[in-house]
Amino acid sequence: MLEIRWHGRGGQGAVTSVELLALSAIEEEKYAQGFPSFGPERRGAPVTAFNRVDDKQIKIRSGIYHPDVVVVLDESLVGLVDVAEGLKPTGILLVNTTKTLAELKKNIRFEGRIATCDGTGIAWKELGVPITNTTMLGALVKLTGAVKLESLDSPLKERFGRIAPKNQAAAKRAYEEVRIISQGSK
Amino acid sequence: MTEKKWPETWQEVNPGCMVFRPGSAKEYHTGSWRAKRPIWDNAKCIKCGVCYIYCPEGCVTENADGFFEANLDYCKGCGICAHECWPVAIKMVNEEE
Amino acid sequence: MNTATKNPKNVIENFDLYAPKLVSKEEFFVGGHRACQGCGEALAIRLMCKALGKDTVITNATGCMEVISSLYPTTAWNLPWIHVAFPNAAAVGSGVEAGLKALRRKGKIADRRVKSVAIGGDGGTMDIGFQALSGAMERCHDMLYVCFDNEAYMNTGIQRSSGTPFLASTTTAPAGKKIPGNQVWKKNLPEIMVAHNVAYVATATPSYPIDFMNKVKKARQIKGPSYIHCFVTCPTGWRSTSETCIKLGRLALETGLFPLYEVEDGKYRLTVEVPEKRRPIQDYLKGQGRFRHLTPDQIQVIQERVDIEWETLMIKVEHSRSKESLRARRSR
Amino acid sequence: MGKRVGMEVAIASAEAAALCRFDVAAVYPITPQSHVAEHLSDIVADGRVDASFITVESEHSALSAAMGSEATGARTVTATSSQGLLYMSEVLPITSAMRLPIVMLIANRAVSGPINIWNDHSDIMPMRDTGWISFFADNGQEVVDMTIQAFKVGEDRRVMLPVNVNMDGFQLTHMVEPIIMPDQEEVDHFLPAYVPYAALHPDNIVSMGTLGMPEIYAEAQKAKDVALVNSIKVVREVWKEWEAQFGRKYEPIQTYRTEDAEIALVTMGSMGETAEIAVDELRKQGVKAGLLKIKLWRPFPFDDLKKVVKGIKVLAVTDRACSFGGPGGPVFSEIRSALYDTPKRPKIVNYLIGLGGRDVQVENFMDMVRRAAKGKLSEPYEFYGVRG
Repeated sequence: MLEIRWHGRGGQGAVTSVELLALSAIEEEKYAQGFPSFGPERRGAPVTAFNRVDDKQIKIRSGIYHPDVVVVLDESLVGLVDVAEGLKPTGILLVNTTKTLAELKKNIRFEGRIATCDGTGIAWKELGVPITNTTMLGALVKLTGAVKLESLDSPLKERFGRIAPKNQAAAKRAYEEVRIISQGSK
Repeated sequence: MTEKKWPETWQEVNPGCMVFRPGSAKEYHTGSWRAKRPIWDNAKCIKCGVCYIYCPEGCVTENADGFFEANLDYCKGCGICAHECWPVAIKMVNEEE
Repeated sequence: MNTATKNPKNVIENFDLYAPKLVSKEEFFVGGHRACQGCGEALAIRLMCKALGKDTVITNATGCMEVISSLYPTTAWNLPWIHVAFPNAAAVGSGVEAGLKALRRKGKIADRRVKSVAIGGDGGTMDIGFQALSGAMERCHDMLYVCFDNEAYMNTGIQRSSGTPFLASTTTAPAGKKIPGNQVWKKNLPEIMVAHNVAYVATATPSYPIDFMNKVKKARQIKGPSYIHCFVTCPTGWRSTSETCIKLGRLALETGLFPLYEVEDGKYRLTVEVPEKRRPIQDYLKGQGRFRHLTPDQIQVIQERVDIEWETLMIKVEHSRSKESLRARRSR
Repeated sequence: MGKRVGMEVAIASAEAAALCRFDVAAVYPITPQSHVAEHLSDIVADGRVDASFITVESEHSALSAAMGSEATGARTVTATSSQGLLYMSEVLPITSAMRLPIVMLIANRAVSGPINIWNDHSDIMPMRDTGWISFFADNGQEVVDMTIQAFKVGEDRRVMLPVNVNMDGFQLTHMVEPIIMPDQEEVDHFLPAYVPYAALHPDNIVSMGTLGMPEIYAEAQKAKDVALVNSIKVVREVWKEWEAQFGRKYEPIQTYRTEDAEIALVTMGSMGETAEIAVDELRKQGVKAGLLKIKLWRPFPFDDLKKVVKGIKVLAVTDRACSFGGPGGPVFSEIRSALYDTPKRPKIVNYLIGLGGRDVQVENFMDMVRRAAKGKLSEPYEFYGVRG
């Protein structure tokens, strides 16, 4: 079972990301959960959201404390919150940033694999707005193989209608551009 | 819908205590509440019906001759009809009279 | 003697002499109910039902009328009737309307209009049911709400409500040695309903039965929310004699305390003329035990308030009239 | 045979109500029920169901309006949570007493104070004696299935009672997960059109909500209780029919690995599946653990309970609400009372867990079982994991 934690700010669409990923997985006849952290945070506040994806039925309904993957939608959160908290040593930390490993390492205590993607840059170019949730979904899919890239299509269409192609393009571009910048010490 | 007037057992209580006999309050005669009863002097009556319209029990009815009378099964003896009758055709008298 | 007899001329103008005879003889609220002798509210309900006719569903708030009319296994109602609780007649009535509308639209019931009418006392309307009433009126259901205002919680034993008049003695605002009865002025609910932009708002009393029934009929026709505030005598609570039930309502009008008017699309109109020279409020107060403790000074305070309220209403009526004539002139 | 979709459970519950072709919805929004309210209104606004949506001004009015519409014979749905359910509390027992089969979707949430929007069962528990049938769902699939079943059970002439479907707030309502949504034709086949016992209409005059004098009131209460107690037969029947048509089995108490169990957890609601994992883990360690999941809370399935506890030596009952100053949590006191007469009753301990959204993990359930097996708790009931 793959467990994912998303970090974003209220209004950036972290909840939409988890929903889209869950729907894509379910479309592939997999089992999945997508759920927000049920806090009182409003627009702008740091928020988290979660996914579970598995080939078997998922029974567990408690929180996710040791994710396999952490996705950070907003680089300003790095250093502000402990984005790597509980992340499995074998896991991946995916950050929307153009920063170098050295720069990131100043604020992140994680010895495992780290990947980056210029989600904001891609979102500006493809969507015209700095909303990175669908973009980073593409990067996540590449790194984890949680679902096939094409499986995002129908949930994106359902969700975004007319502007779905732009979101698909953004996801695809992130899928192609995401880079693992550190293989970690293990 | 058939139903027993008075439910002897819990089984006979209608679901939800619904009542399917509209106007069945008529079974209860409020006439016994009365201390005085209205008497019409039809010689003075102008058949206007003010007694009919003002009766809280709806027990004043028009007879075949167009005069009015109270159904004493329901008349509580409030005296409104006598009080409101313009030509003073109605008088309240003690029940025992 | 009743006041009508004293001023036959004035009354005849407002009360067509033989009109009562023409009123439908069908009773939808029948005798055998357990209301007090001379109950103004029971009378008002009887008249209201006559005006509504058979295609009506009544929702009744908890209160005297529900208690006295529905002792299982009997009912005084010849109309479909539902009672749920004290504060929610307007909400239940709005559900009745929504249900009937949906079922009619879907062809599940006969294709004809059945009016949802919710009723409650002053407590069930102006106090505990106020929120539900506001909601139902604001949502623009096709329903009529009639408040039967006898100015206190009579069902539970004459406790003060927001409909209780200034200085009236009630069991929770008694005329004590230090505090002479209810200390605040009565809430003006019809005005609050006007502020809801309700299509039709009217005041009424069974003392003017034809006026009341005409208003009910008018409200019934309106395809939307309407509100009637019906002022009813409670001989028990007011400590007045049973036979003066009608007279007190008439005096309330003749003193200008409770004028009968209607507000259609925001326009005010008096429906029953008030004598040029209004009677002094004392005439209304004196027959009622709840005001027996009042001093002349206190009566004067009430008189001044009645005068102000009357003048305020007259300004609205005048304003509506001039608006009308302005509109008429413009359209010409 | 239905379609497997990914859907948020709150939305799925509204979709299930739509499959039942409700005539009227009267709903007031409250966290975490709000997605149910919103989606019901979406369905009506899009014309997917020909219905009226009443945007009531409070929960009290939500249930009141629902009663009004149900009384006209309109199939009516409402939904609420927490404070909203408590605000409805005046109307709840009247709904059942007047035998109006409204279906209510409840997103279970803690009751103030302190104010808390997260999940537990402190909203429904104080309402347990109001005469409603109460279903508890473990997952989104059960929420959907139970919503449809609720109309059929409630509207059955042998029942005529309102039904509430309890889904844990957030844990279920805000969860996107796979659900098999039945087709419209399947639901139409399963659920007949609503033919009310009586309806407010001038063509057939009825008085509803009459006054019950002391000579009537007790008989009326007895009649209501018997109706609720007997409804379990209809619940079983409807669940059998459901299984036959949809292949998903429902029982008042669902057991998990209890055949040879010596110690069993008892859960109600969404924590049941997490507890299953704990049972599996304990089994791997040689502990003969099992699990009872209560799906039907009212009428309480006494016979089922007696049957399934046979051979079990210890019951670790979890409660999601506190009965302050009482003998323990409501589920616990119910179970203990139910088994009082049985000759070989298990030892029963009580943990109050997951209060106000406190997370309960697999390891916690394992710990509860281990400690219950060892012997007495320090208190008659334990606020599990509470600091201090």
